[in-house]
Amino acid sequence: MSEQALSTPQTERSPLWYRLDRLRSSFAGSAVLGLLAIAALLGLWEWLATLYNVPLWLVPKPSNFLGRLVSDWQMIGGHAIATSITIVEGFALGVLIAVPLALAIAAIPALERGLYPVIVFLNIMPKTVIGPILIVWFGIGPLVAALIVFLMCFFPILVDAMSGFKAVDKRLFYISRTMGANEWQSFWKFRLPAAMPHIFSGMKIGVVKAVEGVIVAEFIASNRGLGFMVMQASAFMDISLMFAGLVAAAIVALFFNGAMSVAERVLMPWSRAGH
Amino acid sequence: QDHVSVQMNWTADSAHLGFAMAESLGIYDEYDLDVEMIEGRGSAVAAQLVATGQVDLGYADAVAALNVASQGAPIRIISTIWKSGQFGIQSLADSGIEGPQDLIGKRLAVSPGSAMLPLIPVFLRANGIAEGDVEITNSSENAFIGLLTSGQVDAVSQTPENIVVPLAAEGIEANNMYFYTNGVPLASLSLVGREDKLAERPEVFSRFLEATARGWQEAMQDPEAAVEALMEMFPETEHSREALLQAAEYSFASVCPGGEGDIIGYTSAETWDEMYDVMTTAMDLSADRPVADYYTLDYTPETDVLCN
Amino acid sequence: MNQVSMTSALSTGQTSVAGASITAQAITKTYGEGPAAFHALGPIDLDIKPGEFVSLIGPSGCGKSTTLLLASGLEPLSSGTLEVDGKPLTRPLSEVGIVFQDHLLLDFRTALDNVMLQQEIRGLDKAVIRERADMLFDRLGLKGAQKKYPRQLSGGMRQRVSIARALVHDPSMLLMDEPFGALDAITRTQIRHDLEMLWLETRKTVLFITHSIEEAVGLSDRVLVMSTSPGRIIEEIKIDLPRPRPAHLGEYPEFSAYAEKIYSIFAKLGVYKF
Amino acid sequence: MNQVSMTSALSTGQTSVAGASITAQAITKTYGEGPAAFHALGPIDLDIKPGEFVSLIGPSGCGKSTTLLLASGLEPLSSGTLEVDGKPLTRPLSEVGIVFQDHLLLDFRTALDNVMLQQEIRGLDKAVIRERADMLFDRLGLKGAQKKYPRQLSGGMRQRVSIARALVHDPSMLLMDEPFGALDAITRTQIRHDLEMLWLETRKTVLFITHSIEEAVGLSDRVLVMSTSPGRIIEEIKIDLPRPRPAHLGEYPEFSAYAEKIYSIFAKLGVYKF
Amino acid sequence: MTQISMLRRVAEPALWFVGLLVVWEILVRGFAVPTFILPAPSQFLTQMVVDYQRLAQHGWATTQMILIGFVAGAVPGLILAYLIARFRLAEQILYPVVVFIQGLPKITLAPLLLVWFGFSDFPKILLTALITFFPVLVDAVTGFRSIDKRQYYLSRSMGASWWQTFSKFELPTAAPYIFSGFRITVVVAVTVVIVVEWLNSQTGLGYLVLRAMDSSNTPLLFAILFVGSMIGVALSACVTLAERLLLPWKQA
Ligand SMILES: Nc1ncnc2c1ncn2[C@@H]1O[C@H](COP(=O)(O)OP(=O)(O)OP(=O)(O)O)[C@@H](O)[C@H]1O
Ligand SMILES: Nc1ncnc2c1ncn2[C@@H]1O[C@H](COP(=O)(O)OP(=O)(O)OP(=O)(O)O)[C@@H](O)[C@H]1O
Ligand SMILES: NC(=[NH2+])NCCC[C@H](N)C(=O)O
Ligand SMILES: [Mg+2]
Ligand SMILES: [Mg+2]
Repeated sequence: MSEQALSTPQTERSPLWYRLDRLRSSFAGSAVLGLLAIAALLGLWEWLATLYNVPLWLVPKPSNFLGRLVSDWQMIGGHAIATSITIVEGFALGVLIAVPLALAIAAIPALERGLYPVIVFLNIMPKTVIGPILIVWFGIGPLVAALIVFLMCFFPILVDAMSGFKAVDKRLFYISRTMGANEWQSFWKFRLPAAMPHIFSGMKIGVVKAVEGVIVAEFIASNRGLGFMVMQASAFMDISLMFAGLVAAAIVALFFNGAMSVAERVLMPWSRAGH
Repeated sequence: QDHVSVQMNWTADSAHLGFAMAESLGIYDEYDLDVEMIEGRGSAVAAQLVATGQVDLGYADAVAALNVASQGAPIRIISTIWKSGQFGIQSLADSGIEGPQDLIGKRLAVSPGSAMLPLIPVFLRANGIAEGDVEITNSSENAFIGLLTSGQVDAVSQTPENIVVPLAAEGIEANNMYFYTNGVPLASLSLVGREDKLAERPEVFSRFLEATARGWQEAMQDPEAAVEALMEMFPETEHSREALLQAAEYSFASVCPGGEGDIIGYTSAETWDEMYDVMTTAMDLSADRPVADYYTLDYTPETDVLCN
Repeated sequence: MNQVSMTSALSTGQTSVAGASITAQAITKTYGEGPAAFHALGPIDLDIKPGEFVSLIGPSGCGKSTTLLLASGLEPLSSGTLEVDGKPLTRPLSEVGIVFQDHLLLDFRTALDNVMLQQEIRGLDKAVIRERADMLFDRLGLKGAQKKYPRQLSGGMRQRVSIARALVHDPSMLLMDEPFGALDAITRTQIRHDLEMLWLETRKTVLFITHSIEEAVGLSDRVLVMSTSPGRIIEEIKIDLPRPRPAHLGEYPEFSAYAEKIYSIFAKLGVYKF
Repeated sequence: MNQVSMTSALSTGQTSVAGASITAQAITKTYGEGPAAFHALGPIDLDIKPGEFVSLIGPSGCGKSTTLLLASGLEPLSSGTLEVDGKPLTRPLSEVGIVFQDHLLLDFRTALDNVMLQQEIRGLDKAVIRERADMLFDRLGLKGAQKKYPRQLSGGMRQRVSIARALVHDPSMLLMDEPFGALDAITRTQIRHDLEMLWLETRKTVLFITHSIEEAVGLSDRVLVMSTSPGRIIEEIKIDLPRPRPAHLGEYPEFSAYAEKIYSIFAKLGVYKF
Repeated sequence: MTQISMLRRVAEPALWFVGLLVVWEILVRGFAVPTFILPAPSQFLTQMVVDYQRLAQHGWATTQMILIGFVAGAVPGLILAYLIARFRLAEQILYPVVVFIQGLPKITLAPLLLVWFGFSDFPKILLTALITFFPVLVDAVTGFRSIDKRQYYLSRSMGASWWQTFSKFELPTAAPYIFSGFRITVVVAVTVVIVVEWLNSQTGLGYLVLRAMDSSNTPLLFAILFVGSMIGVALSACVTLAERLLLPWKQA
């Protein structure tokens, strides 16, 4: 029967396994391509630096600082972990505060007219200036670093979550209300998933801002972390360690971004289905 | 007139009184020089800008300049204006910190990435203090005054101009303890030039050094006039007259650490050898090149300009 | 296909809670405000008795969907008064099953999850509702569509999922906006019959919006005919036909008489051109 | 309402360019891949002659919309061959007017701008198309809806806007996916008639998808009946009735015979349960 | 009607600001916070009046830099976003590179850029653009991806060219997302420009910040930041206004 012949071959594997498998293969695929692209970028840099014989004190070559990344991996890794922990703390705080606040602002127009400009206003204060004040208030310690990270990543998440909540098709509320959903349910089952694509893009921006923020935070107040290490290196004019630190920070950013993509695929399966 | 551009280490402050005085008294004119002072962002940047050839001279901390030079930048120090180090440790007067030993068991704030960072271990070792005996915390220097006054730290490491002077303005008395006088005998703000540019117009730079030294000499004689000159040359400066005047004392002390008769801007070869020794043994500076590669006395003025 | 009839799938033993009543006086709806305001409906009166099956029929754009939104409390009235079970409606009805004209499925839930939402939100017994959902899926020809996302479904399938969602929790009142619009003729007749059987058994109040004269006459106790926009009710027709009504209504002269009557009202509205 | 008939609004003087032909052999469509693959259609053959009016009728979900997407070149075939005017279809047809099942209006354009998109993209004369658009709006009962955004329109109005969009540029071929689904009975009959008149005048090739047996028989030269999913063509019925065909087809026995035939095919598919 | 809402639009945030400043003033006075830690609003507002000329002049320099940096960041952001959203290969190759570059703490490069290019505008614009383009990029990617794939049926059946598909289908669909990226970027840009000027400039508010910090003049410091924040609020309002004008269907 031609119908039989045409129907797809039956596989033993369950759809769940298949989903995981596809996720893995495509994710690994992108990772490899991405790393190749970055390698190409660094290669170009190395080649140009060698070609024009650029001295170390002006621009280090990738071979200089990548070498440090390898030889000092234990020390750099330790700092990277400290940095990552601060990122997680500050970022989690950012999400936990920005998303509900965005919901409130999106739901209450008066808040958008009044509170939002104030948030914009406060957000503009450069963290390098706010930081020292925070230190004096909260003492030198990991708290201040996490707070600065929070301040950095909070705003993008807020703005995107706001537009996410506002973009939710008003008619979805028709359904939620006729089901008698309470506020919590209508948030959890309607608004949040519907706003999810926006929130995820806010979080993707936020996580990268968090990396930026953590470095600034560690410049300002900390005894460990990549930002601290970079600053130490610059004090000792160790340019190759400095760049190794920068690259390590970028790798941390890549890692968190990758984690974000995985979270997106897992939490928003519908965005991948079909078409 | 010969044009000379000078990349300053920072925005205008008491470290530039001599240059302003030379300009305002017409000394540079007298030496047929057209001097351009460019405000900057740190000694390392100034040294690097010299190395890239964007300016004729740089005004940079000797330690930073040597570090840049040791990485292969073709630059040399031609004159040490601040012959003693600018950095030290500051604490409130009532903290009881008088000498290095008093730091034991105290909290000291340091700014990560700052120029004093490499000096602190040297300072501690020279005074027989183990690194663990002082609790060092890292904090942005902009928080120092707040940290000191709120009692969160006992001491900070900065320049007295940046700590003692502003605290005095708030009516709070504070002490300063220089590294230089406590076992770290390193020169500080110096004039740096690029080898090829130096070779091109040797006599111009020579004149510049002499004029500058005379500027400092005049400044020390009339600090008020020097402050006035500075404020005229850099009208954008935020520093108050009083603050500059107070800071001038520290500045002049650095120019003439040897007191009366000291030669302005001149560090002898022997002293250079000593400094190099400290930097290569205690501070990780690579020793593969002789110290003579890093400085030159060729441009030192014929006639010494002396402190008074 | 599963041979269990929808009726049995839907009545869960508990026999016939009579439905609610809906009474509206001079309600109107104006969308927007200022110069952009658009008077979309009314004034109209409604008087739907408990357990009655009432259809609303009228030209496209006359305000049928708007009427449904007002009656369910989902859109505020612009004027007039509206009572459900004798009490003024202050918030959206929830003891109700609604089929919206554009199905309004949640993109981010599979077909089954869209239906199970009723259970999740109302906190009903999961196993019971799941069983009912499965039966409805079977009955509505949605077998195998459970795990598909709305955008992987055909137009008609989406509509059927939304019908399942409106029925799964066995509501005491049904509001349906052109629920059978995208179904093929056969399924349509089938489901019409199933709905009638269900209604006979449980006597819920039903407000049914349709374009199809056949459907209106085939299902209703009463048909309300609306004028062109802004819609008003221009005719009320009691359908005195025995129930259950046959599949091929066209073959019965009593039916044709009613249909003809509605046709002629529409024709008077000036819709016909040929 | 404007009394100009749609026919005259649509034929811009240029008399009847014969339409294109569509020939398909053993085409199939499978959505997705791997274990998630879903075989949605076929294999089916099509042989639509230039100027022919062919309807596709079948149960919901059988693959009618899919067939339209394949025939227009918008979705790639999974297997089989497809030729339009004798040439293999390598890219989407563009000399065509398509009414999609879910109207696909752009949210961010007003009704009129949605229709004028055809002019903008095809670079047609603005004044001419604008005039045709206005006439179509009148004719389709959309007067006054020009400046409304899709979400401000009723369900039926959205569908009519998408019909206007498919006709405004006077295409040589029409592909219509349940275009009259959300219209009321009267408007539906009216537009059906208008479409027939238009077709008689210009003889474009039309592939018409519908659930309505009445519409299929009332309009087509040929009706293709599809089986349940994955759809295959199980019957081809030539409709030998004079044109233009009357409004109330139900009253004509020739019509009833054809309708009955299709009903019985459907019934054989096992859709009926009562 | 509109007048009332206009009034509200101005009055409501103004009220919030006044409230904020009053609380601030009370706290500073109540806890006797020394000026060099946190000045009271009365202090820096006075400073603002005294220094209005300088603040205006440097504020204008900063505003220009923000606008240039914003454009320099947003345009490449949009282009890259389109490529990333449309072409899987571009996504796989470009996106990691973008995140990588974004993850580099570029502020650290400010002194290096100063060494390479001196005190010119180029490094400032480059840094601002590098730091600001990411939000636009990410939101635009989400926006371009949010288009219902079936809209392509429509565009292709009309024979739309690439440009027509982009300008008439994709761009309007993505526009609300892009604007949300703009809302973020314009605010981030203010901060970035101030920090960049602080590290690498002879003009602008950031440069004034440096001066204020050097002389421990906290009232001036906060006066500068207040001006910077007002610029940010104003630019943010401009984006909102532009969104209203350009995306009328969101209002309807
Ligand atoms: N993008 C898709 N991905 C997966 N499956 C799909 C997709 N589109 C359609 N299908 C499936 O293909 C089958 C045929 O769909 P199609 O839309 O062609 O049906 P149809 O005959 O038009 O139905 P209806 O009359 O309800 O519109 C359905 O079972 C549907 O679930
Ligand atoms: N949100 C809205 N804003 C403005 N006008 C609206 C809105 N919703 C509906 N309208 C207008 O109100 C009128 C009635 O719309 P409604 O949806 O109630 O019609 P309907 O009778 O359900 O039509 P259909 O049979 O086509 O679904 C229409 O003219 C429509 O354009
Ligand atoms: N406020 C300050 N950070 N001042 C630092 C002064 C710069 C220092 N004198 C140097 O040579 O690098
Ligand atoms: Mg409707
Ligand atoms: Mg279909």
